[in-house]
Amino acid sequence: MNRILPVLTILLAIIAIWYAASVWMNAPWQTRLNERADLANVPFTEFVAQTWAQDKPVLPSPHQVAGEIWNATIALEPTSKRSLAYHGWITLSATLLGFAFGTSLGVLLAVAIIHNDASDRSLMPWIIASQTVPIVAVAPMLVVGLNAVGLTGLVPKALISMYLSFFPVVVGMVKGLRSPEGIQLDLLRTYDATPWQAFWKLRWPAAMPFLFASMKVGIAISLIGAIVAELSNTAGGGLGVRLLTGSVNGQTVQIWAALFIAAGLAAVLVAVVGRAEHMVNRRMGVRA
Amino acid sequence: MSRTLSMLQLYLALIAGGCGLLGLAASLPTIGAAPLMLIFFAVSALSLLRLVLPWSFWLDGVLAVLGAWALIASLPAEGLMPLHHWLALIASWAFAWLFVERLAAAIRAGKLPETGTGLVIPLIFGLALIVIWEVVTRGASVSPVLLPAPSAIATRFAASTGILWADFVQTFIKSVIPGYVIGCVAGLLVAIAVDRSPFLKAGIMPIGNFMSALPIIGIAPIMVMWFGFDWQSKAAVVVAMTFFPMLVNTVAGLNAASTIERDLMSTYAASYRQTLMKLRLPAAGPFIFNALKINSTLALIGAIVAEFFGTPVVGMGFRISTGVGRLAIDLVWAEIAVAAIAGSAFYGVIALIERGVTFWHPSVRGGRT
Amino acid sequence: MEASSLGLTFPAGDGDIVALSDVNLTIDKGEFVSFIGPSGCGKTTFLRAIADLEKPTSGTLTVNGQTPENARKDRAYGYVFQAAALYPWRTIEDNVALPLEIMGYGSADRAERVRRTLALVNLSGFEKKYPWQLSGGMQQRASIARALSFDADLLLMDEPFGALDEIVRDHLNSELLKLWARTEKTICFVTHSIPEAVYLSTKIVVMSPRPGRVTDVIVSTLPRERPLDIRETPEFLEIAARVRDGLRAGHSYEEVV
Amino acid sequence: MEASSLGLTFPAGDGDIVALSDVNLTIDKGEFVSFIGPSGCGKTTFLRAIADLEKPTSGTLTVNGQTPENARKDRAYGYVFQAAALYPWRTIEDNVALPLEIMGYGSADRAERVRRTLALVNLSGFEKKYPWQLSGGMQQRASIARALSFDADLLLMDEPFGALDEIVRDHLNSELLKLWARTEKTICFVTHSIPEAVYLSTKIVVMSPRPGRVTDVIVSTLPRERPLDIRETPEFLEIAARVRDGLRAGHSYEEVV
Amino acid sequence: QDALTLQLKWVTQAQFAGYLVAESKGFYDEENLDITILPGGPNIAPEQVIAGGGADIIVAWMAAAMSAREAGVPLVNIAQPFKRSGLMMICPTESEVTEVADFPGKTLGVWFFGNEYPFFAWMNKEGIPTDGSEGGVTVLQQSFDIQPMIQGQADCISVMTYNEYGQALDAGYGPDNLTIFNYTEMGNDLLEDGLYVMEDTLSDPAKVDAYTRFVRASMKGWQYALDNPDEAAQIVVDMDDTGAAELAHQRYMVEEVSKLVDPSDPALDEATYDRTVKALMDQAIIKAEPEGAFTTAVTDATN
Ligand SMILES: Nc1ncnc2c1ncn2[C@@H]1O[C@H](COP(=O)(O)OP(=O)(O)OP(=O)(O)O)[C@@H](O)[C@H]1O
Ligand SMILES: Nc1ncnc2c1ncn2[C@@H]1O[C@H](COP(=O)(O)OP(=O)(O)OP(=O)(O)O)[C@@H](O)[C@H]1O
Ligand SMILES: [Mg+2]
Ligand SMILES: [Mg+2]
Repeated sequence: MNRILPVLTILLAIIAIWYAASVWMNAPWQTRLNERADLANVPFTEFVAQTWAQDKPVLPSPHQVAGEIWNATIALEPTSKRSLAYHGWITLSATLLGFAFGTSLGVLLAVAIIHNDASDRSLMPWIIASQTVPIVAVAPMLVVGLNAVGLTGLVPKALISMYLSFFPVVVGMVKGLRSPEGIQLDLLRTYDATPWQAFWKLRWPAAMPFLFASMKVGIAISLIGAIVAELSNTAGGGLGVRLLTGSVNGQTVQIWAALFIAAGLAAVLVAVVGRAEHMVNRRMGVRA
Repeated sequence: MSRTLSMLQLYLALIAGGCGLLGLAASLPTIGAAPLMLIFFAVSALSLLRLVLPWSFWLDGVLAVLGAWALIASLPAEGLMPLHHWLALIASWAFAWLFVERLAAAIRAGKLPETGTGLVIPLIFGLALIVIWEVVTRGASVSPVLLPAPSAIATRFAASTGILWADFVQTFIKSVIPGYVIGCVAGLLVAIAVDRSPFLKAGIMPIGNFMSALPIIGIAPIMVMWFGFDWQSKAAVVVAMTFFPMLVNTVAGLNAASTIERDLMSTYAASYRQTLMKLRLPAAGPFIFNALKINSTLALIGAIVAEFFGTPVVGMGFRISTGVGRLAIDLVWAEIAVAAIAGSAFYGVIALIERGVTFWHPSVRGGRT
Repeated sequence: MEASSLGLTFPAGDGDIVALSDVNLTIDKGEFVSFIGPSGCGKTTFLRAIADLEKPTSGTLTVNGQTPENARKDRAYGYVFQAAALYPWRTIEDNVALPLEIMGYGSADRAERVRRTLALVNLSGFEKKYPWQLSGGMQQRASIARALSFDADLLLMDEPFGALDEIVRDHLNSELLKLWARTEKTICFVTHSIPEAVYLSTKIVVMSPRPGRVTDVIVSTLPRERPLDIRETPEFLEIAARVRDGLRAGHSYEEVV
Repeated sequence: MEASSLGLTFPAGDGDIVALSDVNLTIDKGEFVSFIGPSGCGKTTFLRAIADLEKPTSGTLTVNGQTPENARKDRAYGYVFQAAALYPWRTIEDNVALPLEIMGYGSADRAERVRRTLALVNLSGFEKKYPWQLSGGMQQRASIARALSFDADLLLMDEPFGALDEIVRDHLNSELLKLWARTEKTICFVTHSIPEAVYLSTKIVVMSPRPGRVTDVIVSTLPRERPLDIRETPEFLEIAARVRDGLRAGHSYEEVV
Repeated sequence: QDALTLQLKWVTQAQFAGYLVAESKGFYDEENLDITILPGGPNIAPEQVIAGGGADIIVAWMAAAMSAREAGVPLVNIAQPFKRSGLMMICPTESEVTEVADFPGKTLGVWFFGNEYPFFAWMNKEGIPTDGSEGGVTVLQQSFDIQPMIQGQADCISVMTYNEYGQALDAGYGPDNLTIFNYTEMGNDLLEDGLYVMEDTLSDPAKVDAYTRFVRASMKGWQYALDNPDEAAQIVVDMDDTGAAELAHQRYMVEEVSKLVDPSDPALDEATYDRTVKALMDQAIIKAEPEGAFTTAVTDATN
């Protein structure tokens, strides 16, 4: 209960500021419209109502966005191509696949880095450099290139999403797999444990908190990756495509609605990972 | 049988030598067509002698270089590379890996100094990647509009330094740096402000987490709509991207001081300010730097994405998007190279500062970050 | 310092933990009081309550005739924690200077005090080192220096010599006694070592756990002037035996065995 | 176990650290050897060298007539570290079972051994708890149980009772003696407490630092059968005094003061 | 059935009504073709897609196609359904631009990604520098809507008659408060939506035959779309995977596009081709006169 109240307060504050801002930002255009329609002396309340109800506002009002979200989800069949639920599902599937790829790749790389001196020294700088490559720039070419080798549809999107999401996992897992203290490793040495046993009985469990922390970042980034990929791969729809077409057609309300659905999706995904973490923690006896 | 090789090294040596032997056999019918390649194959085959004779790892390095050189020298002007030349690619890649493995082992054993040689290894890895890229794109005649060869990119890079510099200034100096500074400073200040009030913290943090998961791609067109075409809108996107990671990390960092460290301050009846300056900010240092590092890569990506949605006719994002449209893919890759170099340098600088400032943290004391 | 029917309960998920219950104790100015008792009996908790780091849930507690909170705001005490709690980003010197900075001492005064207290705990020469470059025992000594650097009337020390070997411990014990004799500070001292408690104290408080309470208060009959070999006198051994008995009586462990 | 002119040097940035130099020592099967010496004198390092966790840089070391490495591969010893080093994600039971799992004991045998050793260190009833739910002393006992769970001939114990209070310590001391008498293990035991060393050992090795070396080896004249009150006999006190002298002699601390 | 993939130049909209209608109405099936229609977008270069083998036929503007041809993607025009250009530049009265002479010093919004060539050719012809030098214009990379004009970020913006111009009309702009520069009317038009294939495929008669049937069915689709604009708009909306297309807007677009397309004659007009090539060469967009960049083989066979 004492967590809900502050959040609500802040939310209300944001909505209030938002309404005010949408009056302020939409006002110049509304004035022009009114001038053009020869409407002089529009009363202020009516003017405010006008700014909140523009067709293509600079900043749509909260209820416009909420209405659009409602219309595009609940009010439609989820299989309809106009439904954001439909597009959300497309993006979600690319996100999940990309996240699975990204997490596996990240873990594999981390294991290689931990167990092999040469990969430790050679890989890490390049993994960091890989993230400075603007994926948005590479994505269109990657989509075409993958197309050339026969990969279309979900997989190219998932690969782009993987490209972004493996990074936090590698970084986190390298830290995690290295987190056991010297004394804990020494203990296993006194038992003459094999590297395999050391990995499963010590390094892996010790890395769990790091893995989950990275996965929470990773899944949010996966979603961003999937959306970026959709900007370059418009066939089949998806939230990214909605954002794009909204932008192309100047339909700000549509952009905002897609944006909120995407953010909501991200929040849900992060919560799911958090839930999984909680369950694993319980099994591993982590203190509440 | 040499005892100095690990299992992995042995396999690599066998692959390298085996490919040399096979390649030698395969080049006999066309003997004289590619003399350098023939020499490489011959020496690679000879490297199998390591099983009975000592074979210095420097020789492996030399062989990797020879292989790369032979490959690039005997690339056909057009059409496909002869099939058995791919063996040379595998062999020289195996030599390079073997070299790096043995070099790393030598460093670990303390036979070679850490500084300097430690840097050689990632360099070799990068060079190997570039050689493979060059050989594959040209050897398999991949269309330059799909993936140009590094040599073509380098040529274009050298020929367009003027454009690249102008784009770099527009994107990096004008958009990324101000946006990064504003976003990080604002994140830090808000975190400190929020930290004072549990109520605000409870209210803002869930929303902050929500916002940091927001796909910025969606913000970019909105920012362009709000702040115009020039660098201001790009800087705004960068601010939006960097703000939340900084906020979230700093708030976590401010809580990083342990109870006992705080109790100590409390026994001195230290004021809020004193506790902040002398304990909590220093303790938050590693977290703040973490955010600074994350943000250094995010900022560049954000600015470039924002440039996809409207710019003056200059900027890295602009050049990349129009370059793809004009099929000037080599220029696009030159821009990507600039972005990668700038981004890595940016990251490197932050990491260096981090080493200096948070020298006391176990992760820094322990060695590599 | 006076505690009457003091109680302190930690709320916990499965039933509250009673850390202290019905503690009555008076400590006069200039006394050296040792607290001894099995692990978990509430020694640390009691010290923390005096230091206003925990709020008692019942009873009253006054320090120097004021509430613990006011005493803390008066900077009436120095606290040596069970762990060294040095700040890793500060050198030893700067760590010791920390309370002085906070309390606004001048920089020359600061330097002088740091020098003096570091010499006292035998850490001269390590001023510029960072905590992680020192052994555990040296860190503990630095944290003692930190508590001594400013002139608090009351010293709260929570197992300050736990990590030290016997010789160093003996040395610091006698130094502490000297300091106490010289400055007339009041000292509250937690230890697990019976000889240490007997050797140092004017009053020994024996505590027992579940719930934490005071089972015995032994007033030492030893003179104030104590050479190290006082520890072999029959008087000393007698007090030690009494402490040991008190300890054993309250020790739940014996019952289990 | 035999060490002759053993030396061990840690490379460090500013000049190497000589942790052990010219150590000569023979330990026979079935002995109980205590190591005592000031902090940083190389006790832990010596134990780690026996356990093949550090490589000596000079001299020779044999354990059970083999190299330490082979002894380790034979799982010839159990090691109790200075810190408990329990794995926080395993229950106490599972922590104790860890070496058994690694060495491939059957599951019934495993359960039986865990039960027995936990009973030995008086932790029955805490099988399903996680380490953080136990006090420091209980954790330390769990780590002792872990080292005892498999039948190694050699036990290496590095300040196992450091975190315990006197009563519990006494109890575990006598338990350890009983165990040793029963099983005829060889035990190497590091401690800071002179009475403990004297009470337990057949041989006391006094070490001194910078560089770490053995300054005295005292063979105990006490009988193997030792009730707790043997500690008040003159014979005991005499050995203790000898140990204290040896310790003080090698103690660089005295020179500084 | 012959399977062909068509890569559109832009998102699914009535600009491509002919193809969408032909697919939806089964005209391709009648010609024994299995057509996959891929939508485009601002990050998709059809020339690159076809070079990568992701499409058999692309819809592209001639300037971009010729430029790609020089870059090593041998594209050949096989049909040119769009006869006229739909490109315009509009300037609201506030910007005080009424003729070309007013341009210097103004900020003009231009689309890039291969759509910028007509603009640069035009400016080149007028002798107005675009590189930011004295007496020239400032060029902005414009978003694909009319926001820059509404926001006052640009003095003039690029619009297509069939798309953004409609948005401007909706927003209350019209000929009475706009100065309109129509590329076609000024004689500055470069050929727009044409159909291009890779040159090597034309040596395969079976392919040529498939292309022929494709063009024939497509033109039937265009004819149908022009005859039934309401139904065509509905088809476009139904075929849009993104669900973003709005019926009214598509209806408007069908209407406007019909002014540019000649469904009865898909053949490339060589005079316009020559003019386009000349403009491109003048502007140094391409350096050499392209050889064999179009073929009439397909359109000849459709008749
Ligand atoms: N913050 C806390 N929350 C809940 N319980 C606590 C807390 N701090 C201490 N306790 C409990 O209060 C009791 C007394 O703890 P305290 O730390 O005072 O013991 P102690 O006598 O100092 O023991 P030790 O000798 O091990 O330091 C213990 O049972 C402990 O579990
Ligand atoms: N890994 C290491 N690297 C460098 N020096 C080390 C290392 N381990 C120990 N030393 C040094 O070797 C010396 C002996 O250390 P050791 O841990 O053996 O002491 P100890 O006798 O066990 O002390 P304590 O009683 O504090 O546990 C010390 O001076 C220490 O600083
Ligand atoms: Mg305590
Ligand atoms: Mg030790």
